[in-house]
Amino acid sequence: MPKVLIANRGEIACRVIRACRELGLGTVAVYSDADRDARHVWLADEAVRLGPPPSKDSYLRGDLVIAAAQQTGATLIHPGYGFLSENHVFREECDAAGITFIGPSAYAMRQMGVKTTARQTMHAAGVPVVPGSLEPIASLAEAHALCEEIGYPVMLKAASGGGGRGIRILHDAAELPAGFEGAQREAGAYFGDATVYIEKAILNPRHIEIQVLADTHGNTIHLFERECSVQRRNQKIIEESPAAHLSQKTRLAMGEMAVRAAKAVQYVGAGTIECLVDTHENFYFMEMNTRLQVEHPVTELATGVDLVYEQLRVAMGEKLSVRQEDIVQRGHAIECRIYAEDPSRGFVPAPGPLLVYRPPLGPGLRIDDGFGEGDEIPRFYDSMIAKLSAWAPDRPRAIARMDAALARFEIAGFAHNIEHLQQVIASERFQVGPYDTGLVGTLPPLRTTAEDDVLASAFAAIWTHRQRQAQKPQANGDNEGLWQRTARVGGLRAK
Amino acid sequence: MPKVLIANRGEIACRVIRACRELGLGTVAVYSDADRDARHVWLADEAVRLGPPPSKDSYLRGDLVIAAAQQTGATLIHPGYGFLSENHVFREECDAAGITFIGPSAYAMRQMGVKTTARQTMHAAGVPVVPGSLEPIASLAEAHALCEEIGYPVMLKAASGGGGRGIRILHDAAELPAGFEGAQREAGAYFGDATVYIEKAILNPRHIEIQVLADTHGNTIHLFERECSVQRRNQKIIEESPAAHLSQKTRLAMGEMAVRAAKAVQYVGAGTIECLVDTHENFYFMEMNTRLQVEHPVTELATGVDLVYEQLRVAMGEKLSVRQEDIVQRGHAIECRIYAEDPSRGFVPAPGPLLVYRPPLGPGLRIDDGFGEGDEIPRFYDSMIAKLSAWAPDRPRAIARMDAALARFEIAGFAHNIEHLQQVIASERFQVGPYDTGLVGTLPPLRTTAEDDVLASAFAAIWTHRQRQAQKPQANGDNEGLWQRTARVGGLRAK
Amino acid sequence: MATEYRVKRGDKIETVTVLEDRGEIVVVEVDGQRLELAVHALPDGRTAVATPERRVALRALPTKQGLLVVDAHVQRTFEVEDARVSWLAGASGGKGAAGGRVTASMPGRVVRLPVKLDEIVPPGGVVAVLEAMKMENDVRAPGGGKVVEIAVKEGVDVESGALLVRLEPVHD
Amino acid sequence: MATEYRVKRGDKIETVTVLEDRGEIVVVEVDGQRLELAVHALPDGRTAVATPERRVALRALPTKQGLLVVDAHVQRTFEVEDARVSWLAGASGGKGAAGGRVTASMPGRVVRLPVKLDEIVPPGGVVAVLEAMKMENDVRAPGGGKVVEIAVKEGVDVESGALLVRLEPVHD
Repeated sequence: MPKVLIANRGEIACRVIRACRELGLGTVAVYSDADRDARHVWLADEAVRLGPPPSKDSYLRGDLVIAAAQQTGATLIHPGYGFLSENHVFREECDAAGITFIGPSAYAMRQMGVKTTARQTMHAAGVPVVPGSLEPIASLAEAHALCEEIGYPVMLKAASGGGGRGIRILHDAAELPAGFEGAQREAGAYFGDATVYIEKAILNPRHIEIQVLADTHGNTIHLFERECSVQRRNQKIIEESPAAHLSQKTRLAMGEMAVRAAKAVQYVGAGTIECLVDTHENFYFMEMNTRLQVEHPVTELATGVDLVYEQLRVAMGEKLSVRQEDIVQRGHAIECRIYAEDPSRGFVPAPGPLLVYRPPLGPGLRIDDGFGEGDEIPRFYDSMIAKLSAWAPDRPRAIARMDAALARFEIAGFAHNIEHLQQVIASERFQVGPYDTGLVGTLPPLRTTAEDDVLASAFAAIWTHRQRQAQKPQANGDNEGLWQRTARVGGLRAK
Repeated sequence: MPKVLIANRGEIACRVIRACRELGLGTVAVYSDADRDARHVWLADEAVRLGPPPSKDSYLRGDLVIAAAQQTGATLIHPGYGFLSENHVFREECDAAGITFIGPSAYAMRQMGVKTTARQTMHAAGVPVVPGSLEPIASLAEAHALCEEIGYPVMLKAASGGGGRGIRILHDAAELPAGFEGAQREAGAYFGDATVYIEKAILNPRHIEIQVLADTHGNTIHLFERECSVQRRNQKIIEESPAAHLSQKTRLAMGEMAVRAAKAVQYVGAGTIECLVDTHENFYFMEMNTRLQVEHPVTELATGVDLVYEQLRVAMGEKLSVRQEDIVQRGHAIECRIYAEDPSRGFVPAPGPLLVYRPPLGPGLRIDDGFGEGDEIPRFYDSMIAKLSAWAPDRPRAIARMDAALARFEIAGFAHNIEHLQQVIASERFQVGPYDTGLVGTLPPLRTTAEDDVLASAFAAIWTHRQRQAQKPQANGDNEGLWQRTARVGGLRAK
Repeated sequence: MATEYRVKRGDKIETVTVLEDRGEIVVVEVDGQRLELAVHALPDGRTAVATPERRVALRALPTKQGLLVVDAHVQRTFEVEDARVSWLAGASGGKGAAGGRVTASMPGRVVRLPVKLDEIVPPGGVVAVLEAMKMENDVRAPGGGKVVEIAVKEGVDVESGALLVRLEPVHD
Repeated sequence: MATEYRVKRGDKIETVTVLEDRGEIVVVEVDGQRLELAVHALPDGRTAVATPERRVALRALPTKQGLLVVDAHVQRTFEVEDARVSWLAGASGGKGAAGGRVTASMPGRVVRLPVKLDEIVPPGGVVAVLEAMKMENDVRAPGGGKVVEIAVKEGVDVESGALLVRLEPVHD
């Protein structure tokens, strides 16, 4: 059986490695020095070191990835999401090296990867796009002119960006100089292309995307929608499928539009058409992600289709295992992304040691993760720790299941967003719907429950008291183990 | 909202408590002294002690359970499986106390609970039954006469038994006296009724059962079949839905038969019609389990129906949330039961401490458990630790997923059956199918992989070596923590 | 033998007196409120703490920042001091006022320092931009003030808590 | 400084010599086969052990029965002895031959003892019935023999390993 190199890390690398194993394919992991002992390294059959921790020295080094594939005899590369997944140059290098890149052609990646080109292509194919520039914006003066024309607020976006990164909202002309420079710098740093473009900011739209699958035999299908409007920092944190309130008419129209968009670039593999939807259910093409999405589990749970399995089939030249008429949504799926970040301080990343990690188990729950208790969440990469998905026969029960599962999630060692996710899930706007991308901003500041505060304080004193008592009978210097364990508690140092 | 007392322990108590929570119902756990710190006790809103560890002093004490419900204001009791779940006297006591027992009427329980009565009732309703006695067998002489008539091998079964317990196969007349006495003693000890009956033993049949659901508004539906032929000690260890090889014609005929059987006793709630199926797909009613089954997850995964949710709805007087035409099997589900037992010594129970417990997570996997790392598996109850279920779009992929998940299951502290489950899953007979209840018996003796033996031996020496080195620089008596940790290793005692 | 502890959590300081420790029953007084608690170790390393009305399962984890007490995913960090010890050491309490110190809220790389020495920064003004986990994060001076020290350079990696910029209040 | 260990697992005894421990590289000899192993601690408490061909993540758990080495769910129990120590103590080795001793294979209650003193039990014959986890379990004497001691009574609870019945070989 062929061997697949997984050019990624964390949960998505683990997800893909498991899918390969289930198909009987060999697996090769790659890792940076920060990930030497990571889960994906242990899960794969083989593992190859790439380089130092920073992405640009390891996971973004396409040359090293290809060398690792050649060294281990891997004939396919799965890029996951992020890193090299939407890099058409890497795709071409794979082609040149005779390695099958699991994804669309370099042509499709280029057409969709450069957002300005994508907007032009979609516009030409009759797919509605958001008002704004169809061309890249080269200078501040040009940006200024266009913004004045379409009117503030506007969005500055990295032409080669994606995943919510490299996006800035500007509310007036005063913000433009710094914003334009910052957007260019970030775009250059993260996507290797400093080109930015401008779109009219549709404030608080719904963000709904359509999953597509296409094989090399001319079959292109869609797997309905995912509602991704719960965002912070322009990044999704909760997704669901089906969307909470969306007419069947719009759902089908969006599906057809997505198939048309994919066919316009001869798309092959799994991809996503991201759309903005306004209150009248008008939808606009925003961008296409030419890769697997973080939130693919909700589509898998709702449709019963294994997207990674289909990706692997297609890459090996087979037909999709399902036809459009087989795709039926059943029940309701919600995904929550668990991040190492501090919601009380603007969601700043909070890397640290995973001192406690016991995810909730049970009926209708799915965990996608790439860390275990004891692991350190490295600060070099994305701060997502795990994805918790809940499926149930209907939306209210999926919400109740997610709510109960979040409450049971045992995790500690750094700031995380679980209480924030609970707050969103419990909010009336989320529960009743429809909601839009403004949802998170409308919530009151997060307050950690004061319930049990007294029990916790009492326990802190009791625990310390008992540590002290346990030490007392010992002579000085004895009982080193206990001392080492307790001496790190601030209060025990008689400073 | 009403409050539900869960009269059970372990994974099923946790399963039911979670379902209640998702519905917004209050929950009351009960526990024996052996389960004081058990998961189900912590998961529930409230918990009431029943008594000492032995079941007969705690979980089988219907009077204490009812008192606990009254004390906490619980108006419903969910019995789970085993313990009081099929005890019609307990059901009547609940009725008398004004408490809603979540299950069928005492009448239905009596009709089905006494297996001889069930056989008579089903026979009268036109449901095919296995040849044998329609009446209880009172004396050895009577047993002897019947066995001679129907011919050996025969099965001795407890009239009030179930779940594979209290069953003996006798191959010839010489085994009858001891077997009859033993069956009566076990039946008396475990089911409070020493009555036994005799059936012609159909050797190596397939064991296929049909799930039914009925409400108090006259709706009775079936949820298709579960194949439960992988058994050891007459107890199921692997179940799947749909059955591996079963014609759609037989599947539908069995479903109709099951609905007819349930209606014959005015059945209400969730129940299961267990059948023996021969190589020609002739099926015979064996017994009805008037409760939730251990293996209900495979039906939930295949049909998308939440059986515990439906039980709770029905108990509160509502209609089933689904109709017969809504029930569609999608994909394939397999469940493996993880037991604390030693397959190399006839599957003897092996209670002990759960030193390591990290179940596998990921797409398509469901864990139902009631223990956590550090817990002690008590020796007083059933030795099942957890249920691992795998769902995938088709059977080969469900098998591959289960196989990979079992391989990743981290567990230690006592003998368990994971390698045995892997052996069954990997066997050609299981993979190709159809298979029957003889499957486990045809497997060669289990041999723990010798792969990595050398690495393990080397590591044992290295670990010990390093413990010794770490101790050396210390004066005698110092470093108590380390010493305590290592002194328990046999080799370090200079005996 | 009652022992009094000062239990600090953020700005809040409580006095907890352990009046009696009888193993599974512990009597404490928290800011004057007497509590009789059932306390026992759970097999997974957590400790059950219960009053007649309420029970929780808490995990104590000593960390560099203090004693981390975890209830599922709710984390509270305490500094616990024997009241007598800290009195002996002088009743000053608290660490050097954090007022004018702007520190890194996370480990990361300093990508920009948009302030100069002696510059007056308005309250909430950005004094540094840190990059961590692929995001640029603005570091702000909540109270504002005059920049009297810039402790880092652009391009360097800093740990959480590292001093970035020190400010002095501006009186007008 | 090479140190030689006798590593017992069940009936099998191997000699493992730790030739060199250089931290992440350990050189050992297992029954004459020289191995250079990469060894390092994983963050979850397991230890990575690797040869150029193969790597495993093992967990060491000291128990009453010996050192439990766990690889996912594969468990191996070792008794590790410093070869010099056991030589000093006399080279007899092995425990009192288990031949005629029938012991409880699990904790449970003795529900039946179907043998009498001096009775001859055939190989594989049932000498006791134990109840545990709701099941009756036959305890058999693999080699058979004459019953010379019945060490328990019906109705008592026994721990795993407890002597139930002692047999003597029958010569004919």
